[in-house]
Amino acid sequence: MIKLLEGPQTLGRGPVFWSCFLAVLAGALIYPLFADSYDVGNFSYFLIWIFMALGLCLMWGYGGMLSFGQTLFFGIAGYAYGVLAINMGGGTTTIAALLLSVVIAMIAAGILGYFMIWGGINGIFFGIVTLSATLVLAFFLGQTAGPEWHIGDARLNGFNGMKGMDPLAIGSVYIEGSALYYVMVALIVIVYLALRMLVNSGIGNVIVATRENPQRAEMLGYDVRKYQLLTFVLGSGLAGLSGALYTSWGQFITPSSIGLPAAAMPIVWVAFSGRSDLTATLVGSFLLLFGFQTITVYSQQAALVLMGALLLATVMAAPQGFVLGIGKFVADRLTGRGKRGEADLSAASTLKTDEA
Amino acid sequence: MSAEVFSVFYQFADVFAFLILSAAGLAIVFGMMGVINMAHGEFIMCGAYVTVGLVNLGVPLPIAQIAAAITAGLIGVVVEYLIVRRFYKRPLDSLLATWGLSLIVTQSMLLIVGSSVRGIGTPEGSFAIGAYTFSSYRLVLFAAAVAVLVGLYIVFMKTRFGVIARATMQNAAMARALGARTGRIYAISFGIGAGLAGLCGALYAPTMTLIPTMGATFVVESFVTVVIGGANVLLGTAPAALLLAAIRMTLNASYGQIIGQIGMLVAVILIIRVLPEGLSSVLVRRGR
Amino acid sequence: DPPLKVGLLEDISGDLAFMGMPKLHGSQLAVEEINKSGGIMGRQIELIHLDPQGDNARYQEFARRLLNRDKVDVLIGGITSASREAVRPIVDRTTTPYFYTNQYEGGVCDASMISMGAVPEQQFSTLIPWMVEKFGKKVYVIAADYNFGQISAEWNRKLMKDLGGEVVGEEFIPLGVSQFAQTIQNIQKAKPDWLLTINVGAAQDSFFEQAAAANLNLPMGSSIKVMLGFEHKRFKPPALNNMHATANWFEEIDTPEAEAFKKRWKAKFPDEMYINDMGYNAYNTLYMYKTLVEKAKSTKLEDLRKVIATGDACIDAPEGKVCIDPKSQHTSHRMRLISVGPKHEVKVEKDYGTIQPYWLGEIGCDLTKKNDKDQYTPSHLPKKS
Amino acid sequence: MSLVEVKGVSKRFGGLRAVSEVDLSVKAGEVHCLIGPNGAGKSTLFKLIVGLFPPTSGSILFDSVDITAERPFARVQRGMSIKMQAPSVFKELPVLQNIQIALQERTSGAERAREQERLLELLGLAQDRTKMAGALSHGQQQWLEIGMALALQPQLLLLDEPTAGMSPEETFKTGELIKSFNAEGMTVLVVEHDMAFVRQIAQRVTVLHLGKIFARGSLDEILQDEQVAEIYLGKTHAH
Amino acid sequence: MLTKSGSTDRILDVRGLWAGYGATPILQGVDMTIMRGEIVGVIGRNGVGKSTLMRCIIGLLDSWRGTIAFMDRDVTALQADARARAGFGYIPQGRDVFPQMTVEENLQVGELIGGPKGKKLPEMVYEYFPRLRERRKQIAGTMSGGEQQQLAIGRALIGNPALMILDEPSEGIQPSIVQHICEALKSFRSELGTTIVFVEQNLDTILAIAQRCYIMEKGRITHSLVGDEVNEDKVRAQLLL
Ligand SMILES: Nc1ncnc2c1ncn2[C@@H]1O[C@H](COP(=O)(O)OP(=O)(O)OP(=O)(O)O)[C@@H](O)[C@H]1O
Ligand SMILES: Nc1ncnc2c1ncn2[C@@H]1O[C@H](COP(=O)(O)OP(=O)(O)OP(=O)(O)O)[C@@H](O)[C@H]1O
Ligand SMILES: [Mg+2]
Ligand SMILES: [Mg+2]
Repeated sequence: MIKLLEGPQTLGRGPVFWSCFLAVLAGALIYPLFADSYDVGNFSYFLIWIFMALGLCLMWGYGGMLSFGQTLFFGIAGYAYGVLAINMGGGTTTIAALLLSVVIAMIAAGILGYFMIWGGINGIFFGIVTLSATLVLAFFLGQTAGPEWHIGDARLNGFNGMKGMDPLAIGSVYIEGSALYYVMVALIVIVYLALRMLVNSGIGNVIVATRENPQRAEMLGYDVRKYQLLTFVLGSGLAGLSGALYTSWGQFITPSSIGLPAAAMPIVWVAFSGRSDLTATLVGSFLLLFGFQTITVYSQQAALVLMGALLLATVMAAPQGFVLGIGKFVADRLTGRGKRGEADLSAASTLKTDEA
Repeated sequence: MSAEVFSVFYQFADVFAFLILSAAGLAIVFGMMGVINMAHGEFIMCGAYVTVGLVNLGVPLPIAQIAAAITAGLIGVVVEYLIVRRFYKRPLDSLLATWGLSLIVTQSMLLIVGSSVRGIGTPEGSFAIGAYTFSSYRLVLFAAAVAVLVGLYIVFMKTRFGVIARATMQNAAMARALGARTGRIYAISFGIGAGLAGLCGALYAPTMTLIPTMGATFVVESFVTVVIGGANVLLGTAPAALLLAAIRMTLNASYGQIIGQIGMLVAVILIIRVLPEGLSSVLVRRGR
Repeated sequence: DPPLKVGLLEDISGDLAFMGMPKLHGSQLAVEEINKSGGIMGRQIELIHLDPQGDNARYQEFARRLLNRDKVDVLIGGITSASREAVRPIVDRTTTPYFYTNQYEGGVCDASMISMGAVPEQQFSTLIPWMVEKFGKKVYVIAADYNFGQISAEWNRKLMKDLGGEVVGEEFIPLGVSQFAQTIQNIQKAKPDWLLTINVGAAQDSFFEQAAAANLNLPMGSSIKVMLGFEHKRFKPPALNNMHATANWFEEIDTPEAEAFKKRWKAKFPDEMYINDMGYNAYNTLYMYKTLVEKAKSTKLEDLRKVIATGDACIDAPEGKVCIDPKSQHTSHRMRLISVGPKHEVKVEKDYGTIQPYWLGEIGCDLTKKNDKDQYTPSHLPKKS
Repeated sequence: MSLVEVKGVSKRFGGLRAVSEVDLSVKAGEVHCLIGPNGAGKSTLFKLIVGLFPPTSGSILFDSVDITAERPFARVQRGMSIKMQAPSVFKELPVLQNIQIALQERTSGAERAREQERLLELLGLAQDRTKMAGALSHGQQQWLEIGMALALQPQLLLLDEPTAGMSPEETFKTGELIKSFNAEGMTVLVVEHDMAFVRQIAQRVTVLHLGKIFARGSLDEILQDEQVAEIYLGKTHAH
Repeated sequence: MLTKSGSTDRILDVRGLWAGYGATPILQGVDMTIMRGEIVGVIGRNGVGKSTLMRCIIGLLDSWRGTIAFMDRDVTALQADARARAGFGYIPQGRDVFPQMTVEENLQVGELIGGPKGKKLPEMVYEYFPRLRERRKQIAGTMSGGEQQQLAIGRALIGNPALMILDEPSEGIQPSIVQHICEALKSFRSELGTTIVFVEQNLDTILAIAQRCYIMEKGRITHSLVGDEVNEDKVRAQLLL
């Protein structure tokens, strides 16, 4: 099992990497001791989104499925958490609400995924179908302002959003501040390591094989549809986790968390970070969330221009993604070779890339 | 012809024109060249702003519109040269790059031109049939859409440039090895795509509110139309627009715009499920 | 003395920038004036503005940031109702007052929030009877398909029923839709006497141009057009011809106080296309805050609310005297009914004098007694206890 | 006993009948070669056997079970594997991982490690194991693909032009390899244009032409056939 | 090495060519001279760099060092398209037809770009490869392997190049058509004066048409056989070294 933490599918191997990992983790664990409580809360907030990014990385980077539907499942789970938390009445039941809402998102992903994958939808068509489904949900929720739209005691409340649910709690104690922070860090570590093990396992092998050439994978005796469905359900479930946590964090969710341009954001984070690696996605998404917030706070109207320029500069300078680009640069320096990166470039085509 | 019947045709033509005009540029840039152009809406916006700017300077509207399309096309060529040409092999990265570009452009427009520009009014007046009155300009839009379709077909199917351009987009290295100046072909094609987007903006400028983010209203529809059309955009885009226009128009008329919008997206999901390769895959098979 | 920190959340980028910009300007103008004249209780105001870019999640992030990190004394801002609702649960858990400065669909009964804009009983109960009387009993409604539009439509329905009128059609438009040929036809089919246009956002505003091009030619009424979106400035005449609205503020008001205010504004922001009611309300908000703090001799929400409870929380605004209603913490306004002519000239048709925001109080919201933290609509009334 | 039985199978593409009413049976344990002009329908027939296309009509039996409606992976799990005509390896994965993906269902742990070394050695790709498969030369990709097909240890091995682009010695080596697997009981069906190679391995030969079975028999019988020479072999091979 | 001088006869002159992918060198100092009107074969084991050499000559891969001269003009700095217009024709390994275009359009691409050419060329291609005429409207991507190979050859030929570079033209082609292609190549030379360099694994083909033959090993040309030396025993002997 432990061996699966490393493997061909994940960058970052060996004692150096794991020492860094432990150092960062230790840093994260002692951070609340000397940081402002606002900053601790803000960090937990960033971590909320990372699950969604990791899920997309799994689907897109590893599975080759570009899903525009992360916010669809984010929304489903987010609203589900709201409905459940309001109706089940707060307290410890919020934990059950969280788990159940993720399950609901996964079931929804299972249904949509079955519909798409068994129908042979792939490539950009996959993107457009997931996008359409996402927009349908957003439009639908947008017109539920009237009081007739309610589930139990929970009013959907249209564009203004659902509110009034309790945040995560144990008994009558809300999981907030540092407690929430530690829960988030623990969840991130678990999810990250579990995903590493998944992608380095035999299943991960088949997932990447399916990305590369589904027909060949099938010719090796794998029912690729099942693997694709598994990938889709897991990746979407992670988006669901983000959604439920988000609702619980802000006690509020609106359809605009689902529709455009929210739907494009996970794609931006993952593409920026380097979609082909979990670690890159983890680090990159965090940096980008942090960076965008900081830019927005300090640069007023120039914020969007700077954000755009940042993205543009990144893709132009580091084609494999910002973090992956830096990671590889460092790794090459450390090991004195650059096998993987180099071959990636040349494998793209047997003929020379056509640029000049 | 009864007013009701005419009205149905008119509404259909109106939605069709909207879909075709917003999708035409993207059909080339995304459908043929494979660049996921998130800045498509910004080229549309550019066409609209230039049109309004020129009209305010006293240029007659049709000339302003043509000039706007050309301007957008030229900007497209520059953008291709500076940014897009790095991404032909990496379509998914083109998404990020053009998204960044789109952020920069919309916000810069806001900073430079201001949050809103005064409209120029719709030309051509109106006509009445039965109890209904119609804007004549909408017929101009429809005619323009048809002209764009025919023009695209001729340029890419019948001209020397078109054949070479299609070859380049399918296998650039091989086309080079046969002597095609692929860099130039890419730049021109992207320019045509951007120019058509600009044309869309120019044509709709008199009928819309101009704000820097106005391009966004076109983007979903245009992507959906191009994708439904399938790999062969020259064959697929028109039937895709016809189909979607019919669905949207019917739903709009009977159940209102919300159902029209939701219904169109649901239809998209169902169409792709039935034809996972898009409409043109069926047409190509038939055609042979 | 340390400065008073005022946290401001206004969109100055994204889709709503054209509305958010005047709001920022109004706040900046007021802060400058107040600081020049000695501040609030001798303390200067430090304005901390963040731009949530029209994103509800950012509203939440930034509200927390301003409240918990910058520890502002008061929070102001928000454009859409959704952004206000995003901020409210966060403010509710603090002891900081929150001012919402827009006109809106009304109904929020929340002790932490003070509403400075006009609400339906001030706008619709004036406009709709007038339109019915002047143009006829049949109305067709086009409304944005979100809470503002739907609740406003609900108000219209209720009022039309009381007036014996008929709603011959209601069409809800998803945000971002910009094509209206079908809608125009639907309207012609329904043959209304007049239109209620509560469509929202730049895309939906295209309706006016397209309706004019199709020669629809119907009288129109609205609670948000002209004074808020200054469509009569943005569109070429006569697209807005025959539009009617009731407003507490519009740039064309020509009282001496208003003229003086406009002069100060234009001096500071000469490029402003139009001083809309949102920007104006934002300006008033700071003066109202100043009055409250000076009367309470404190910046605590609790103490400010004591002043409000006295019913004597008033300022002399450019529109006239306005006061905060103790029960609902909404503001009374001097309402005028305006119309737009073929050349887009604005004329005052009727001056209603001061109108109280009475509805919430009537249905049982009384913040001096209990804090509901809820939003009510005609079809969602407080539970009788 | 025939391992595969193709019964009256046809496949149309639009107006074109690529495979038409073909009956073919491959006996368990034989090396069977399928030859025929370009476009005769050989690859199409292969794809029908592994299930990449549904046949327009007819049925396909494997080990006496009708598999016509089965999905490709299920057929592979029954014990067949294929090397396609155009190399279709996992281009952006390292060579070693390509092999592992093929091996992992059948073997695990130390056995897999042993198997994988053996295969890499056999394919001459031991030095290239960390290279991306897409960075291999054309011939090396063919090898890799053959290796992946072999890794499954199928009962029936389908090879579509295995030696295309291989040098003469390598072609010969491939032939010996096929024979050795055949000796261990593997049934092999091969499409080839290289007659020397066919001679080296084939026990039976079937000629396909215009989607139909044109001739069958031993290679010598086929080479004698003047019509075959005319449609396919040309003059040098005609005796 | 061939020593015949007289620079006007020299159509291609490759000197000390180095090239590779990423940081890995593949070609390590290749020298090669082709005379006008020759048919020259290149043979070698899998992975020694034959295709790499051809890509480098046509300009799809940048050379690191060394020069390539075409008709006494240094073309090392020219891009592939410029070289093609100067008179190179290329048939890559793996065919690379334009998959979404019809057979006819594929041929048009070759025809439209190349230099001036005779009117009969398209007709000639159809005559050599009647299957292409039958399938004029078929989408090239759906053709069988051998059919695509014929199309790729036809597409290059139709541009009437002075120098044709073929990377394993007989791969996947039925024996009779291989013979046919050999005939065709010979007659291009005699009728159009085309010079031909081709990579081959199929000994019969080499023996049938090559006047000279280069043998490649690990990124270098190790042997060059001329005239009578191009026979089965010699080639096999060299290859097995
Ligand atoms: N998807 C398809 N659509 C249309 N026609 C097709 C398709 N696939 C194959 N064909 C046609 O069917 C015929 C048989 O093709 P197939 O690939 O089976 O030939 P083959 O015998 O393998 O030839 P080769 O020896 O050249 O590989 C060819 O004429 C080909 O053009
Ligand atoms: N795109 C590429 N990226 C990296 N290395 C490559 C690439 N293409 C080929 N190589 C390597 O270069 C070497 C030579 O390859 P090349 O394709 O030139 O061989 P070849 O002689 O043509 O072989 P074959 O007979 O198999 O076609 C091989 O070791 C191969 O692994
Ligand atoms: Mg074949
Ligand atoms: Mg090669």
